[in-house]
Amino acid sequence: MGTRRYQFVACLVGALALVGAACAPEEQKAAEFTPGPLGAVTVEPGAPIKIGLIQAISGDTASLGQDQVRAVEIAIEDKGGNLLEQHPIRTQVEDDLCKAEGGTTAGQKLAADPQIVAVVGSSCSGAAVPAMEILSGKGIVMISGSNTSPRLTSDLRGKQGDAYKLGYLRTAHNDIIQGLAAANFAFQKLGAKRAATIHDGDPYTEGLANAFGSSFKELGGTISLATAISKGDTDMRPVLTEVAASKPDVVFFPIFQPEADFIVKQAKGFPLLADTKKLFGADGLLSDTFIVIGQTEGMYFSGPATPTGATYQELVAKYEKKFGEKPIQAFHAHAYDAVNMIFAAIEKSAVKESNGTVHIDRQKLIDAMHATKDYQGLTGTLTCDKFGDCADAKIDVVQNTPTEKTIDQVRGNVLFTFDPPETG
Amino acid sequence: MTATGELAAIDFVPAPKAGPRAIRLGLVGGAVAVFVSVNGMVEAFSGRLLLGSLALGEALLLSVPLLIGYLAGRPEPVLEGFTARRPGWRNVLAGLVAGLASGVTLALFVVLVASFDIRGVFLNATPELVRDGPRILTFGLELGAGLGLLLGLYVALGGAGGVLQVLPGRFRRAVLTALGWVAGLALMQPAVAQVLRGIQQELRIWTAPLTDFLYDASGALSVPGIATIAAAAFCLQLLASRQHRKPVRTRLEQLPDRSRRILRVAILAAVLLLLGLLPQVIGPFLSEVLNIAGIFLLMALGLNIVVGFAGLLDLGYVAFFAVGAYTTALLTSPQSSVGVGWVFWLAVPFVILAAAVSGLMVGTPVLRMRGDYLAIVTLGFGEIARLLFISDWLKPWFGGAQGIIQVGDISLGPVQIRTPEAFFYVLFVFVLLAAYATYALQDSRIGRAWMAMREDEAVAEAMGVNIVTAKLSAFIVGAVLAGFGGALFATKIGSVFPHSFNVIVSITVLVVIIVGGMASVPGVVLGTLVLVGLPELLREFEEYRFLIYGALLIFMMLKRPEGFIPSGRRAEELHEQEVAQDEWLVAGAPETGATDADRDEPN
Amino acid sequence: MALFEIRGLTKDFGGVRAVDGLDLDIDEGEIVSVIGPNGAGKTTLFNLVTGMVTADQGAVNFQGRAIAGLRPSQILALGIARTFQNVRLFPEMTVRENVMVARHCRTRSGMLKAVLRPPSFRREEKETRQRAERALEFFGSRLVGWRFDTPARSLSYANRRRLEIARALASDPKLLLLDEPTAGMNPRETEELIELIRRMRDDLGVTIALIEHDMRLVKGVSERVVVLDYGQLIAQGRYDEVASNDRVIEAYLGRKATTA
Amino acid sequence: MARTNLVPPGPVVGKRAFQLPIVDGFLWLVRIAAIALILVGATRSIASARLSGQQWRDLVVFGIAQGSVYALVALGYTMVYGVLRFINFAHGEVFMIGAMTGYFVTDGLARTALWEAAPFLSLFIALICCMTVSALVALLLERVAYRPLRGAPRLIPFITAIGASFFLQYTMASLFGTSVKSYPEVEVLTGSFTLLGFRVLRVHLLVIVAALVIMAGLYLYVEKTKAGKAMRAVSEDQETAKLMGINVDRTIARVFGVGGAMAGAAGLLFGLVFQNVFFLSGFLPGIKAFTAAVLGGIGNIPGAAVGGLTLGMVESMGPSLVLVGLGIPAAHQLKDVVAFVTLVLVLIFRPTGILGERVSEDRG
Repeated sequence: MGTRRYQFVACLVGALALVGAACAPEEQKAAEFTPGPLGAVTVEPGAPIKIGLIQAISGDTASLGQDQVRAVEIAIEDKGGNLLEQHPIRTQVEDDLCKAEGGTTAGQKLAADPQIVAVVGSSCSGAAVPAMEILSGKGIVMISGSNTSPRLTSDLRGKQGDAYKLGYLRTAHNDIIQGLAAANFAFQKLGAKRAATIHDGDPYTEGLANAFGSSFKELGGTISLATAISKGDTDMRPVLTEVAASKPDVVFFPIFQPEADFIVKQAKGFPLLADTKKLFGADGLLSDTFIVIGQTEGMYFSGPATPTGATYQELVAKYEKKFGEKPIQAFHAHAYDAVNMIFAAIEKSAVKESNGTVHIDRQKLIDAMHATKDYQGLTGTLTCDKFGDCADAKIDVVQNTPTEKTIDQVRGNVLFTFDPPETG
Repeated sequence: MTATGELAAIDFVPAPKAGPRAIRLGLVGGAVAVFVSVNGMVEAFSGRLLLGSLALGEALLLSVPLLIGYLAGRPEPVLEGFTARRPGWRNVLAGLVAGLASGVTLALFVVLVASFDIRGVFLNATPELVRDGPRILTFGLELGAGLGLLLGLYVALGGAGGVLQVLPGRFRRAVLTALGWVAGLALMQPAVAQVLRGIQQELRIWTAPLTDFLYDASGALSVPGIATIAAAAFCLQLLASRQHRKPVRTRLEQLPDRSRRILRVAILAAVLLLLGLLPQVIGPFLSEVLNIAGIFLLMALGLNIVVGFAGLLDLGYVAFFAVGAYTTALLTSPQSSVGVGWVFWLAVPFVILAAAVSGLMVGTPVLRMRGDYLAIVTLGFGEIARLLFISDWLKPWFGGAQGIIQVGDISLGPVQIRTPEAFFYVLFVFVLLAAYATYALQDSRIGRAWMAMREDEAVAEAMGVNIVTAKLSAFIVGAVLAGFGGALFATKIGSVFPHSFNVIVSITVLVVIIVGGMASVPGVVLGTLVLVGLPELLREFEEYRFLIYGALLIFMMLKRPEGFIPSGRRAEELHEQEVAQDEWLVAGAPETGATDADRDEPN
Repeated sequence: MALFEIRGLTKDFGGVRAVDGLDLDIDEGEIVSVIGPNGAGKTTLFNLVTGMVTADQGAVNFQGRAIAGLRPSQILALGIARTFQNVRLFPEMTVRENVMVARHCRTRSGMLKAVLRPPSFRREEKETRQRAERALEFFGSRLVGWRFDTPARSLSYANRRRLEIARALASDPKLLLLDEPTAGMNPRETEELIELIRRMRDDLGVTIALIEHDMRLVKGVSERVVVLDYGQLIAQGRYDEVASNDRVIEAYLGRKATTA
Repeated sequence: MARTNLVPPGPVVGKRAFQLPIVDGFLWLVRIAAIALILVGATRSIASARLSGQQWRDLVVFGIAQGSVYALVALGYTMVYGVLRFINFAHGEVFMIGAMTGYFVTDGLARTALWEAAPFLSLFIALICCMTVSALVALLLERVAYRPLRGAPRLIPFITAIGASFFLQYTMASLFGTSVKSYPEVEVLTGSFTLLGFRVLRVHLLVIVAALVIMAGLYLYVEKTKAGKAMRAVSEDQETAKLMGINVDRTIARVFGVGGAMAGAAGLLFGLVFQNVFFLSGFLPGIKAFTAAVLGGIGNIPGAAVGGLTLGMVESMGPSLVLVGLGIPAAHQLKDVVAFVTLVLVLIFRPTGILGERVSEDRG
């Protein structure tokens, strides 16, 4: 019995060894490429290159994400649908709900797919924090077209943000720049010495109001009152009473609808605030439904500069043709640039085999993204700093005057453009 | 799905004659069909292929006549003492009539949308429904032909619904089961495919051919797949209801004690083994979904004690969740105002402490308030907590709108819990502990005190229950469980933002325990999986999540107020009438005989 | 000294004086019936005694201890248990659990013990269960066996009354207050209950006070009858004495005949 | 026997002994701390002269106006509660549907000549439409969701109401979109005038007067008419009312109808004051009105008025008067905290609300 069993085992080992020997050389050949510390994505010949999208596509911030999803679709079409000649580009869209828990779920879902090369997102900074952590852990590069919180990158003075993670970049401006721009406009152009700020407890509005406040103070102005409301509030008269009592020259409230509607409508009843030229909002309010309100005539808005140039006009035309409406938010061009930066970095860092198999080393991809310098995008000339801020962050301040009827016209009525000084 | 909420109305109409009843049902069905068309559901779901080339939107539209026909074909209620009329052509006719009425209503709507632009008011009455593009409501045909097809399908499906009623009970149940399985497997395609893939990767059981057989490349159930599933479900159900078989539970109870115990251990071991393998098989994303559900489950188990056992309606339960999350964030994040950056486990005792203290703080002022006052006051506490965490005032401590980030991970010795799969095990232990505690407390002095208080506070006090202690302890236990939920939530997400703690969370948890079955642990588990887990999988429904939630809540309360899986004793007799046993007891019937006859079926 | 003394007990309900300066003593081992026309303040008296309603004035002493102002749970712990006129059980709880609740004040274990389940907890739990079952067995075969585990709401009316008495008994009372224990019972069941009440006194040594409208029961069981009208005690004594008392007859038949 | 020692000997007559010294001590501490904080905050606020007398008076008017809207919505909660002892959580949505109807009607009318020519007539038409639609929705709700559950344990219809609330919200969202709908300007309602030193916006005057008229009308309706008597009878005892020949179903439906109409009117007034409505407009005001009803003593019509006004005043004055005085930044962010803390404090002092009677549930 015993010998028989040994014979069998010996045969088996022999057979396996043969098979192994037959297989081994081929594997060696394939393994010429050695992945870096973060691993690599291997794309079989003709297989798609997958890009993940983490965007808010439902709920009350849906337009923010929808806008960027559409821009990415157009960018892929512009690229001809293929990357590295024969690899179709596929996207997978996950909803971040504009919340941290949405960012986690979306991040996990994308991280679970080893074929995801890079991620465009998120829509909201709050969702970005956990998503970055998950994706960074997997070495997946993530670039956002609309995150603006300084915490995600740096304070632009060389101090790393507390949420910063390797592999995160963005084409949107840093809040600090918009705060600086708005403060500069208010202080220098409007000659305001006292400013009041109102936020609504949203991380974005709170961050921006604070950034405005500190810049305004640095310029020599006084913050007469830094106050806040809650989402869902309707009766703004009590808070406006306080604001009026602080005698501001300008009121900066970078909040959203519908609360901002209540503020502008009710401000009319206050002699000190009745002049709409004292009201100053931000990009969240640059929408058709807001500027039609009579009381917004004369109001100022700060926001990322609307791109100019023929290529941008082409994008808008394609957008309108494809989706039946004009771009619904301000960040589609940023997302378009973001995804194109990914394409460029993939093209730069990918290793191609003769049979068409492509290896994309994650570390090299991140390095390639960070190395982006003087990239000619729709939103300007993009150069990434070491913390991932890539934006050519021009901030416009526009005014809604009776001659402007549509949001595009308002966006076009630029009174002031802020081009930030070079940061270190 | 929305249909259910509206349909609930029907049963409370005093039963009219069959004809008018069918028409009435048909009109309600038509209204439902119009509603789901005009509110955009049909269009929103038309992108997802469900069965072969049938999209989810169309399936939704076509399920209406089937359901209405089924309801209309239901035999009329029979008074006691009368013999029921045998089901026959009348039932089918009722179904046909109802289907026709629904179809006509929907057809009128189609004509309306085709001829007028009502989009100025009804935002989702898009031209795609009938005029341009896919023409969903007319199945891509011209108006006339489309209407004809629509009416034909509605009448036919209405009739099919009626035919179901004519089938003998066993066959009807088998058909319904088959329908259910097909619908379920089609809807759950991403999850099912993932599980099959996971089985292949982890257990080395080759499932890929099965996946390819069942599903098309587009993710829809393939035609042979539909046929196989339907046939299998039909046959299995038919076999299961073969003879007059006793429910499994009764048969288990009849086993001798020893074998029952062995069986119980075996089942427990099998379940544990399955659960151990589960996260590996289902992969990180489904594990993540389970983790989300698990955190809600922890909260639901806690709220189950407060509402289900002690009968204290707490609408601000999210406050304790937030306290748990913030305590963890403060103690484990090096970025927080405390900044000690402890490991998770060190923070746990403080989570318990903080939650218990907040439970006391909420519980004490409401001690003397009646149920309804309690609801609004606790709701207020929930909002107070959120607003304080978000406020600029307390920003130096809690980070205000910017929250607290870099919350520490859980570590078990040298192992850091980072992946959703690993987190599942930790969460599972917590849930298991919470479930055990729930059972243990239920069957104890304090549990009985809670239930007595729920049933009648004044009498409970007269029977010696210390109401103050009982109420406060319920609040504390509930708060601690929610605090655990919050702690795990914070470490899972890695950051804490005040926006995560709004009143919707409180209401979701409440809905979970009520729909699942109050005071019943299995009910709460099922409720969480269905109401929290499922929506994560069926992201198509995201936009309509609360609409469906609302309809489901109304429907459940009207039809099954005790929940999916009610707690044991409620299940038995909630719908049953009282029995006056005394007559025959007094008459001297042998007690034991009566008991046996009552409990056991003849062998 | 009497087991139980009431002195000058008074309660107003928004101007209506439900109990008016009442004095009453009950001796250990007595069976006392409290009768009177509707609205005479009988149930209010029970509510006052058990602390469910707070008195405006007066003192209640039990075993020489003042109990007015204590909470109902404390009064039960001292040994006064009651039933309710309109049966108030815990309908969703099982028969056994209903009775076990009454042991709450005689047991100690808290939440920690309930979760950790040490031997002391199991012992106590077992004893509670046995005591509850014994209290139920007092009623013969009516509430035992499979009925232990049925919800209280599925019981018949008479059985609910019995369950309520069993629940009160399980708390080891010295004084048991029964509020219309036979309401809704048929004559045969009433007979049985009379027997039962005697046994409770004789076998368990419980002093019993009961409110009753059924004069058969009053006559059959009580050693002393107390008559209330408009919150005042108008007569007391043996059944025959009271039954022939003019003021009692007047109270029951109406005073129109005499005053108007 | 040892246990009896827990009870202190000696006669305790009259007031019930302290339930548990710690609990009561804690509650007293809360009361004292609250009063102290309010006094300190108010004194410092007024002493700082941050706001002028005129501005304080403005705040009072704002509070009354906001309170009037709360009071109108609170009436619906309180009436239903009074009759059915049930919180119609979906009432806020009935209010929102009223405001939404008001938007569609005024928006339509604003395109006709009638709007300019006869603004009050147009508003009246809008009012009738709003009241009708809201009343119909409330009736439908009662018929479909609540009537079958009458007599069920209290929690059940409450949960149904939460479900109905979501259903109505998202029905409106899915039918009419999630965007914010802007009411047209009403010329006659813009501007303000001064009355007894108080600067009153015209639209506020309209709201206050309308609320007063509607509430007075409702009070008379409930107290004087036969239908009102039937309502009161049903609220006392449904069974007896039925025996007395009152159609309970119809009476309850009428309560919902009247409550819904009030909410519809409140919706239009809300729309006129704030000129905005969207599908979530009913949620927070609904919760606030519910708070107001409880604050005033739920089930009690004057209580709803008192509660509404109190809440409006507290929200308007509270942050400026107390919180700013205590040096709390961004005080208005905490407006709802002030509102709910007030509710808790009032209920600690008076567990059944400001005008609520002490109802003992067990008059055995």
